[in-house]
Amino acid sequence: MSHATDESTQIQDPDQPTDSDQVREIGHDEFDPVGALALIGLYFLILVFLWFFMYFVEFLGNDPTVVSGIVSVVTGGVGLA
Amino acid sequence: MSNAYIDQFPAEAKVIRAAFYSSFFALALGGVFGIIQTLHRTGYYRFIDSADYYTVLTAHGVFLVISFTIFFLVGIFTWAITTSLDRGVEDLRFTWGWYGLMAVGITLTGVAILAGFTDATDISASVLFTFYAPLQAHPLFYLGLVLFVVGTWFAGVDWFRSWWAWKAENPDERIPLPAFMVLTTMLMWYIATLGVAAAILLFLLPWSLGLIESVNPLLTRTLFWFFGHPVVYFWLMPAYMMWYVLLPKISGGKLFSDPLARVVFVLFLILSVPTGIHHQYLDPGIAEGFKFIAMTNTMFLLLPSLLTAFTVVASMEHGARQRGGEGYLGWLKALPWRDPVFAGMALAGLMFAAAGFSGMINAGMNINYLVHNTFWVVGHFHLTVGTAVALTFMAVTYWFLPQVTGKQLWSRSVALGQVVLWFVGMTFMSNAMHRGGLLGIPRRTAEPQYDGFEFEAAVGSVAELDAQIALGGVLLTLSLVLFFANVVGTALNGRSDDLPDNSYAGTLSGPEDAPQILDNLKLWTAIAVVLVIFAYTFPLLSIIDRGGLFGPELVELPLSTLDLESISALALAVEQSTIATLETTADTATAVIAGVIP
Amino acid sequence: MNIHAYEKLWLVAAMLLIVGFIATITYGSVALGITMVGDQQDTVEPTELADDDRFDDPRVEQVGENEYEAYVVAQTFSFQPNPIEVPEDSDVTFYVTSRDVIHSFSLVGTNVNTMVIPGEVAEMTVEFDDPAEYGVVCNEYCGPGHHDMEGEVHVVSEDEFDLTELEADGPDEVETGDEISVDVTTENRQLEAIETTITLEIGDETLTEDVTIEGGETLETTFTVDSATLGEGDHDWTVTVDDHTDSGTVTVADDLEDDGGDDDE
Amino acid sequence: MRISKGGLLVVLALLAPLLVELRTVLAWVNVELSVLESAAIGLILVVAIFVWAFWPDNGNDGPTSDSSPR
Repeated sequence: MSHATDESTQIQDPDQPTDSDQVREIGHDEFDPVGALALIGLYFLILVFLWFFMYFVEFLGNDPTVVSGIVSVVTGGVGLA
Repeated sequence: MSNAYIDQFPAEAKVIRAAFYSSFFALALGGVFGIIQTLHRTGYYRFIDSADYYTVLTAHGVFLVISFTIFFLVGIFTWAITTSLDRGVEDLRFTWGWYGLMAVGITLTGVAILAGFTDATDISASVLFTFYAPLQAHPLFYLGLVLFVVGTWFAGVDWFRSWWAWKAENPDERIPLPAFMVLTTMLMWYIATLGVAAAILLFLLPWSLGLIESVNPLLTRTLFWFFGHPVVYFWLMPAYMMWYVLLPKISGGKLFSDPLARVVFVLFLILSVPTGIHHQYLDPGIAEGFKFIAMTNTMFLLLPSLLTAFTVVASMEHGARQRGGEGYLGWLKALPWRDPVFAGMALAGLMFAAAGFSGMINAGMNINYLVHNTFWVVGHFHLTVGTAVALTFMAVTYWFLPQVTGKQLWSRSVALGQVVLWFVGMTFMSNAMHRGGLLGIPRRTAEPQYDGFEFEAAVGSVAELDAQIALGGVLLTLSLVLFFANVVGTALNGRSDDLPDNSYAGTLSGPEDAPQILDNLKLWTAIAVVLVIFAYTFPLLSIIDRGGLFGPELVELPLSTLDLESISALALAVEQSTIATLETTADTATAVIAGVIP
Repeated sequence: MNIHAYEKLWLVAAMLLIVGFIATITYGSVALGITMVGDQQDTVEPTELADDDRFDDPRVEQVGENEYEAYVVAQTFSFQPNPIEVPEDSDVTFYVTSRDVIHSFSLVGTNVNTMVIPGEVAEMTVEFDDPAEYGVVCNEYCGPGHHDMEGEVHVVSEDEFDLTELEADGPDEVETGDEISVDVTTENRQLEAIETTITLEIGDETLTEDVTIEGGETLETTFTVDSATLGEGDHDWTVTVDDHTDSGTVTVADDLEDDGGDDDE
Repeated sequence: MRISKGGLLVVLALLAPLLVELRTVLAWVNVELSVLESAAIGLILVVAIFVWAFWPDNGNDGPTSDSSPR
């Protein structure tokens, strides 16, 4: 248990009215947030999948799209000439 | 005798209570207009004219995203400063002064908007939350907004004064985390509001008064978004603060990392403002290069939110494991789901994860063609400000109300039902909005049904989407009713001596792990200003160069007709709004008195 | 600073995500040529669009083989022209501006979407393939009639598409025996010459003329009919060129005196 | 009971987004569900969760790894 990392605010109180269900004290060095890593990894995969889906399926599949006008200007000029 | 906030800071508790009640009043109004427009737009129940829909929409937007959010913010920021610095405000009259200024300001704006429903006056301001010129509102609308924003500036001054005084007495201490969050957020706000202040004071207000002929619509629009994007972080930062300093405690644990929390707020300070042009990806008159720069900044602004996601989840996990949770995901069951404060914040955070995704799409430059100004965007911000922020605020209200009133919460079960109902209602509503947006259904329209064509749904039908939205709206309204029942029920309770102490979460990795430089607010402000100058100087100069400072001659569309000859009408309006303000103040005072007397 | 290993991992993943997003967008811009509405066009005076040679007459013009330009004006609460008609397999550049407040011009169910800001001209080049009909909405609130603001873009097949403008003008009344002259003005706004037939139907008479109109040219034709063969009374006439028609009515009378005609008997 | 009442309420709430999105996801693999069918599936799931929640805890694990009820 490393209490050195406890916060330094003045009103830190050891009373824990909402922590009455606490069954153990876990200090900084003993805590590996594997659960957070698992959840956030899941979120990461969802984000990557949905990004590709949105960009390549929903967006590019939503033809027509605004494209570069340069080509048209060139050929347009030729056509007029 | 308990050690609740009201016992520590009785005078400040009154201010916070007044701010909360103002916030809830705006929430009630905004909610009423919300259900009216939901039922109108989906065609389930229409009793207003479609032309009045936009007045309803303006009121819904302004009351919820300006008054509800910001009044709540000043409440919890005052709590955060006084609690974390452990000192009362420097001058209580000054504190009541900025609160009064905000109240008067929003009342003037509110009167200008609501007057649009009646023909008795020619005052109206159905210009929506964005008030793009050449749509023109009554001067009262702009004036009120200015006063309100100036009120928030003074609120910031108040908090900075507390910090300066505290620093003089504690020269070697790290800034406590909640105070650090307040100060960085306010610095961001000062920079951001320069845009809207310039737009209103230099252009829109003189124009609405007839002092200048015309404005440059692209310029005022760009100045609006200079403010319009960072304002979303102004709503969001108090929610983030709650996730960092309250949620870990409620979960039964400690904040995973104080240093990273500071990094997150510093990143918001420096990156929030130079991103506003991403709301203008489809604006003619702004070069693609400027849009690309805005996109890059916006994408990097995802970083603090992604970091927050990890830190907050890890803090909750710490709580769950201290409560006996086990396994990779099994710990989720050990969290205090019965506690409405926890459940509300956790569900709000979950919705924010989804909102993060639609926000990433919104941040993308060319993919914006797909979603710009569609119903998708409405779905997005009902998840962000409408859930991540609003639901967090409602959830923490269940913790704050006892603290600032000294009374027990009326019903924890009703509170739990309320937050869950909000989550379910918003699921239906925002999901259908996102889907509708992908079909090309526009936002901000009273009747999304056209003569010449129909929207084609990929799955199900547009009618089903409408049904989902209406169902969601009804559930949200029910949820609001439960919320107000709890607020009123609590106010009617007697004074209790058995209240939880006023405290916030401890940290696993504390400020001593954070490099000293993180507390150098001057440095971060300077960097923020430089980034803003980089991101905005050239676009603004280019816009002025193209269209002129005061723009071309315009056909203005006054949504109010200001007859300069009949100044008496204006005087009357001011008088009416003053009376309304006095009434509001009186109401608040009554509420305050009712709260004080046991 | 003390950052947990997992948090460092997430930091790297988050940065990858961000860089990946920017890379995707850049790929769309560079490799796929998706261009943003930008500042390519000079500003215009919204109140003087009537004197602007691009927006005085909102229209579609051909500028090259399969290249078209559409000049569109948005105003409360309509789009001009409406419908906008373009051929299949064409590149169309839209130039959109506003006469009054901020609008948008958005083709429903596509990625064609732009803000329309008074004083600014939005330029968008779009490739249309197959014939289709698209709805156009204004998706920015523009006033109390915003929800009524809609238009249409029709992408029509090559056979059906032309940019021919027809206008015919004839006398209201003639005296029996005089000739009836109908002046027909046919404009070919396409670049290629068109070969077509101009037809005038009046009473039982049908007159035709085969013409060739060069690209961008205007042809004036006059049909003359002897009123005596039609007889007294009202006669409807119709001029037809391809799918375009114009019509009128001429009255043939023996004596025009009662109308104050200048015939002196 | 294997889960607290509050936890049960939250689990049921989380069902809503899953159900709403289920239709869309299934549509990608060409399974078209009507609103009624979705509602029926939802009802079945709700009943299943209730049965699971109120089944006497006999030591066997539920759908997710279980911890001792509090």
